[in-house]
Amino acid sequence: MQRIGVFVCHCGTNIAGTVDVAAVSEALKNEPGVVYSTNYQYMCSQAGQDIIKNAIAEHGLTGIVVCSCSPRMHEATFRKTAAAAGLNSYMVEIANIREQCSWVHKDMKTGTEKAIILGKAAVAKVNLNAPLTPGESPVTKRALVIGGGIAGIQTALDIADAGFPVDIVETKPTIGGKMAQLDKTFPTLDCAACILTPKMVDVAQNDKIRIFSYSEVTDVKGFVGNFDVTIKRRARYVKEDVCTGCGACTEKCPQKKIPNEFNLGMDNRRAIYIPFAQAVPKVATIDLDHCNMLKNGKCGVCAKVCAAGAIDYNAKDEYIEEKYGAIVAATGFNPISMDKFDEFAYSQSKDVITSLEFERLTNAAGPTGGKLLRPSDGEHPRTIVFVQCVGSRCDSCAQKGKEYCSKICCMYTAKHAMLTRDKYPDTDVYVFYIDVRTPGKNFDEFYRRAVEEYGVHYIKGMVGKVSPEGGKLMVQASDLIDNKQLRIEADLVVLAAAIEPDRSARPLATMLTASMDTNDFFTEAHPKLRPVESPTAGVFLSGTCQGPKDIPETVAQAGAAASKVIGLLAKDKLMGNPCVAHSDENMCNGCSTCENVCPYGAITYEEKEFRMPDRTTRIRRVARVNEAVCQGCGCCTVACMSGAMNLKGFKNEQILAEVDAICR
Amino acid sequence: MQEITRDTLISRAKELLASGEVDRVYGWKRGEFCYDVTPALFTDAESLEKDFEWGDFCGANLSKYLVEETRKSEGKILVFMKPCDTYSFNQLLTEHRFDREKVYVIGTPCAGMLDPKRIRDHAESFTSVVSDENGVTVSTLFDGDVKLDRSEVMPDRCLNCKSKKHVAYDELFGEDGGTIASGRFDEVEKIEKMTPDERFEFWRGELSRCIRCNACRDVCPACTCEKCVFDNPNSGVENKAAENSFEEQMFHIIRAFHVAGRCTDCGECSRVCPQQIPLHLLNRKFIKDIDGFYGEYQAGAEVGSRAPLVDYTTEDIEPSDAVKGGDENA
Amino acid sequence: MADMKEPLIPAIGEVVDIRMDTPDIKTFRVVTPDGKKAFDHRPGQCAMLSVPGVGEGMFSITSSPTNTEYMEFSIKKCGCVTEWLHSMEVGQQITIRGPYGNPFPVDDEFAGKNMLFIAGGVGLAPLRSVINYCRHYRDRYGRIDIVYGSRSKDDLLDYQEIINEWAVDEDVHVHLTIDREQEGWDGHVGFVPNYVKELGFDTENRIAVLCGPPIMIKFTLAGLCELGFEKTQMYTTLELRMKCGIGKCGRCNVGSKYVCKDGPVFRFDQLDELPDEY
Amino acid sequence: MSISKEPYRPLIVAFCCNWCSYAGADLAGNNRLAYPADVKIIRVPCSCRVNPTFILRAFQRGADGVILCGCHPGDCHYTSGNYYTRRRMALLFSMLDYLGIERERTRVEWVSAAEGAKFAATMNDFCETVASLGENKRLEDLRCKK
Amino acid sequence: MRKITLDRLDEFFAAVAGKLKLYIPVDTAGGAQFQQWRAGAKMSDALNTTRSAKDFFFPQTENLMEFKTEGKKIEIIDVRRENEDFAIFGVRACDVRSFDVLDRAFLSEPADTYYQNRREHGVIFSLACSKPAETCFCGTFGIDPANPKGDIVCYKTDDAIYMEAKTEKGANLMDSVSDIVAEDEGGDGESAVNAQKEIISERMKKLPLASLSTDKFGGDKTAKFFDDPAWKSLSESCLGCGTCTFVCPTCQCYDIKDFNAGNGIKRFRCWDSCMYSEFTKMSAGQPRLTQLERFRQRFMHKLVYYPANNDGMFSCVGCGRCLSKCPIQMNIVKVMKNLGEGGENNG
Repeated sequence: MQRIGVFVCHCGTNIAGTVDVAAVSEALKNEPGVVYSTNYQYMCSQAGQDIIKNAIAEHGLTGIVVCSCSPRMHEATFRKTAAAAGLNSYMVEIANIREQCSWVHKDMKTGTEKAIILGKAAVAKVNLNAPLTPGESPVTKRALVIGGGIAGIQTALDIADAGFPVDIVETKPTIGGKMAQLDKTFPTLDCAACILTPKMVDVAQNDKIRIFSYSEVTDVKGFVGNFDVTIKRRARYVKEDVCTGCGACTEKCPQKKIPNEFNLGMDNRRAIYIPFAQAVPKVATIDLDHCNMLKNGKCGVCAKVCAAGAIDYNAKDEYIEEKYGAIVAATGFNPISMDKFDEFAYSQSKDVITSLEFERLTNAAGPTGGKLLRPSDGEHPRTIVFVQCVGSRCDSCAQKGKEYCSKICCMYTAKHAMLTRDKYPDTDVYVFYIDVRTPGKNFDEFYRRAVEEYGVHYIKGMVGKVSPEGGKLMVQASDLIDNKQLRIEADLVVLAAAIEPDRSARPLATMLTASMDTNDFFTEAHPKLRPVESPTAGVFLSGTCQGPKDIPETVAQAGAAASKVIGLLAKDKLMGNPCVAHSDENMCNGCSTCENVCPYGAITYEEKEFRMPDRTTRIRRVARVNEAVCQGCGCCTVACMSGAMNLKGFKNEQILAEVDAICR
Repeated sequence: MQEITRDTLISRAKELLASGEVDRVYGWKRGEFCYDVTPALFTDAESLEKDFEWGDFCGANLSKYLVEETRKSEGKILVFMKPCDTYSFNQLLTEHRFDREKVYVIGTPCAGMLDPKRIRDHAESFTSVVSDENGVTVSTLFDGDVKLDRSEVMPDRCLNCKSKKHVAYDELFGEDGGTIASGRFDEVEKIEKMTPDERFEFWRGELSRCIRCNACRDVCPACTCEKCVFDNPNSGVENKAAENSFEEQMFHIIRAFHVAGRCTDCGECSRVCPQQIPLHLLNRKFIKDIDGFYGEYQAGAEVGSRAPLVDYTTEDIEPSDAVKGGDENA
Repeated sequence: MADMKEPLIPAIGEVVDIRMDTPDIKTFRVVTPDGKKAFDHRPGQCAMLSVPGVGEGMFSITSSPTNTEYMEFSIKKCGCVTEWLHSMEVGQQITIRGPYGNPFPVDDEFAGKNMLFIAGGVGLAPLRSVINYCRHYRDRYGRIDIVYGSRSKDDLLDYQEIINEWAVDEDVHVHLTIDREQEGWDGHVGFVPNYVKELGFDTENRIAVLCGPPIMIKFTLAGLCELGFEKTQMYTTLELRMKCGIGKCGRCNVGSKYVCKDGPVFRFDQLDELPDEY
Repeated sequence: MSISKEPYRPLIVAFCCNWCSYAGADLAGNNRLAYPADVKIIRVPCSCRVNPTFILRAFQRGADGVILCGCHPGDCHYTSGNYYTRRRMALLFSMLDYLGIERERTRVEWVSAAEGAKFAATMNDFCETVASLGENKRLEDLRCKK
Repeated sequence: MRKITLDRLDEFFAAVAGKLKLYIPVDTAGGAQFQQWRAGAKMSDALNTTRSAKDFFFPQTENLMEFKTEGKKIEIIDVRRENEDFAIFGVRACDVRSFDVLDRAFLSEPADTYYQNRREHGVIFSLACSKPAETCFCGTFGIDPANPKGDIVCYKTDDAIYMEAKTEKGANLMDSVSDIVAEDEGGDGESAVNAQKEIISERMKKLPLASLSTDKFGGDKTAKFFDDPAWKSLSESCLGCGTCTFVCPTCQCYDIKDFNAGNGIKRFRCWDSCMYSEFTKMSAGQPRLTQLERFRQRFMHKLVYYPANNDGMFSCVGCGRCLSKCPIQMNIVKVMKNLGEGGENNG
């Protein structure tokens, strides 16, 4: 039997206002195992903790119950207190008599009664607690960043800066991500390439960073500190270490009519190509689907022109396995498909474009060399209509768009409108919006400049229909402020498409056993207090894979994720959660049911020899829990018919004792 | 087609023993009366000749014995199995309860077993039963012969046979059948259609007869736990003799839950219940719900299949919707 | 015998002293709530102790019947009841009923005999009451030899009592042994059966009482037989087989003999007649 | 004999997963959203930790209603735990219903850490439902009655 | 001798039930069971009840006492109360004999007062069997179903039940209802009963187990049968369930357990079964390790150990319940026939 001390906290009047704390400590005195019971104003204060420490020493306590605020608040505090007094931290249980009692019940009598019952349940549980020791596991001092956009780049640079090796896995032939496609950035209007490309070069030159471009993660095993990751390096048919990036091949390749992804299909590239001039790694890549040599063995021009001899038509996909201590997801976003938005005639007219396409049209490295020309006829557009919230903030049409706000559209549209008016003052610019959201440093000033200085027509209202008519686009819209219907004859319509997580995020989340929300954004461990960590230990979140963000926010989160990774990698050993599953092999049937429900693959089986009571031996298959992998959800304990599987810290006996105490 | 008789089985068993392919045979042994055959292990030709029995009363499902028996020695065991037994056999293999290599299965045809309890309803103190295609003739001690339809004296599980197909065997005697769209859920539906009060009364009446002899558990091929929770003082549900209605319910709910998704509906529980509680109606309720909620699933149909309770889809029915079915009848 | 009209309903006992004898054996002193001895008993008899909500357990009464103040129980931790008992503190109440089983025939067969007590481990517990009874009525018995062995010095039960009381008595000869060499131990080292043979007791007018783990009993018995002991001279107790104490629950029978009613004290020639299931 | 009869209050046991629903209950507390004191919460790591025996045991010991709260499907801290809970409880509750035991006495509710209001509303509603059913008679153990 | 015609049976039951609790066998979905008589209850025609009549004296579970604990203090609460008088109607000869068997176990010193209390308050109406079943072998143990023991012995003919009180308890009860069922003075009672006995005796001779004999068994046969090779094959397929012991009218193994109900601790006694693997498991060890040993214990007890301690009386009454209820159809008849026959394979 335990020797239990009970400590009831007043929490000022937070608890004592609705709960008779003295009555609670008195009532719990007679519970089995309780040898000491007291109450104090603030148990979490230094003086309160001293009361606990002294009582542990004085009364030889083997377990303590603190009746106080939520364990989510101070369980860790009191565990440390106990440990400081030489008591195992897991001999502490908290009865939540604040959040779940005094704050939700008004009446002193019921509040006190309930507090006593909650205290009894905690005492009943502690009576069955056993000291637990966290297991230790080593940490592989290398991080993996999945995604090579600005988020991944920043995270990798920061981690490498702290001296830890980092690998970046990027599916595209180059890192850079969406930011590399942008022209200017709001609200400062500095050139995206000018601020991004130096960072890309830093990455390339950093000897702590390896870039696996044109690659993807195909398998993740293991757990925090000890991930085993398989990376598929797609064959690019160009030897990365030999190619000088001179570009001769990309000029000679006879396959010229391949839509250029980097320019969103608005111009063409060759079958062998370098996405853009500042690509990192600056290495050519052969597009398997369009290369004549690879498809039917007839061509070989690139190999002939390559002075370095970098072309290798026989290259194969390679799989490499690497160990990591931490993984950062930085998979980024994409604009949503416009297929479902027929009312805007996106598929009918080349002159209806998305904002990202607009970005390329205005970019000096873009298909038009930075001149704003209509895709259909190459003419200067005289009237441009920007449509905001295309697919964002859709509540009724959830299956069509997204419920959330994509966050960045207001600002980049203001940027587009402003830049258009700046370069082409003869152009009329209309922006249709639901709300203009500009919370951010210098954001609202920026927007107002667009309206006030640059004369952009901001109209509150939605565009109902865009119809191509005789080379023009008829825009039907409503003006909600003037309460009238508008018809605008536009030359170019730009849709601010909602952004959504990259499609690679979902399968990746499954591999990482990291959770996602319904929109496929990664879930953070805590929305406020742990925004850059996934609930899965050792997995961190950087950039828009966690939710819509602009560049400064992305960079800030990337740095935050990096610091979390650094904090993890700086440790030599990790203390595990000792509340893990444990199988009693004497009762185990070896039936694999627990293995089937374990989300972490923490259960394996072994054939074990047992001595029978009649002195014969039998070999039986029994389950074994890898305590470093187990996260302690307890799913296996219910799946196990024989009851061999139990969860330390939340044993069947303990929960039943709590039930009994509550129902007594 | 060759007719399969007791002799067919014996001679094949003797061959397999003689060749050393197997070193023991699990079958049935005849007893005092025509109906009291006992599952038994045979190791030699002589005892097979003398005692081996195969007929209308060899209903016991032998698959469960293999768990212990295969552990006893390295040799291979010949076992005879009716179609329904093979489902249990596969389920046990799925759960790694024994080594397939240690068993030689001969599938035997089955026309449905006879139930001594049902025979007694028609013929007290009976001493012999002869069955043929025309029906069943029962001889009694004091009332002469009674002629009955086979369907009158078949147990429920055979009347509602779900399959005449052997899903596992090394050798098959007779021709294999197929699965049968039986009315096995009719009784369940009948209960579902009752009002909650009627359902409660019905089950109270049935379960209150339980004497906690554990026969249902001990015969159940899905209940092969090394240590049953009901025997384990630490499990929180241990109870030796049901003191009251709660414990009766507790035992049967938990037991049914533990075999949910694993129960092959072999019907042994109801066969052996000394109090004739229709225990299979609990298991069938789970089977029916599983089929309805998660798609049809037959435990034991395939080795290695994933049982419904160790599986999920993101679109599964909510618990609140799962029990709405009874609303209209309430 | 105490009031046996209600064989299943116990009395309340209060634990007034707890002594840690060895790492896994504690000795509990029990009296009634008003401070008296719960009931009289004879050497070798048992009592049923229970912790309500945990269960009942049968234990040898280790104190001598000649002690009229209280009863003592030396209990080894090996199950849920004993674990609970070990976690008790002084002042805790438990329940007690008894006495159960037949005592050693201390006033009949043993009278006037030279006594040889052989115990291993916690097996000394049932013999302690007999030994102290014989010491109390010293003149009724001849020479007393006590061979007692345990795993280590720390595992020797009642060590202080043995050294300070038994060993100083006249014509009481204590022979202690432990299984393995240990620092601070200059006594005999070796297993009990071998030690008994080494000591080589004469069989004349002697009664041997054995109690200990089955393996010790088996080899000691063989050893004594080699020394010339007859089975009719040797006794043991099967008290571990007792469950309900009154021979009704169906567990304690060995063949047709019920340990609760016909034992637990058996002479080895009586045991020979029983089937080998104990 | 005069007994001042207090109005009947049901006893409700709520199993809450540590990551969502227990936090949701805390949030209800932070926001001072009242619900009856009849509700007593037991913290479990995940709703999938709740064994049907816990639920039956609660009824045995005198609970009138048992509610399980977990993360919303898809949001489980342990990825898939609540999906298993959902299957287990769908089958268990259906079985209880089949045995004629009032299905309103058991419930599963998904409450996120952000849904303090939902937690309180759920508890208010559940208490009311159970209170209207009265004492649990069909799944009670008379020995445990006072 | 008293007589009640079957059309007035309800009246008779009502009269008895007016004096004390009356239990009669009625048909249920689980076969015939003893139930408290209520107006309209119809007596079962079945030969015997599924559960034996031992439940009345040795119920499956019974509360022995309760404890309240507070701090280190314990309070023992004796929850026994004097049993109400009750009567069981229609107990067959075999079950009546089982009470003798149980008496010797429970009433021997020190007597079990719980059992004793019930026994003293029960009145037994035994009923002669008219149509024994193929599984009956009470004759093997010297029981005559034509002449059952009991407080009041009853014979059922086509139209009436004849009753004769055999004990004082029985006579008192019958006297108290004599306005309903009068002495059958000068009636046909004697001859009707004799005719009935005649039929039963004839039928007994035809039973397939009529020749089963106890000759080779008895209290002195431990050595003869303990190591019999037949045990292995007999016990091989035993599931270790408790069916045989729970339907057996003479099995009396029990366990005493505590149940913490939250509002106090209840110590109860419940049936246990020597067939259960946990039965003899103790912290000190397990003397009956395998099912063979447990199986052997049960039958050795019935055929050897019990007679050894009870003047040769066997603790089987030949009711045949285990013959029809064992899940694997293993039973005492097979044991009796195969033991001592030499050779493992005769089992």
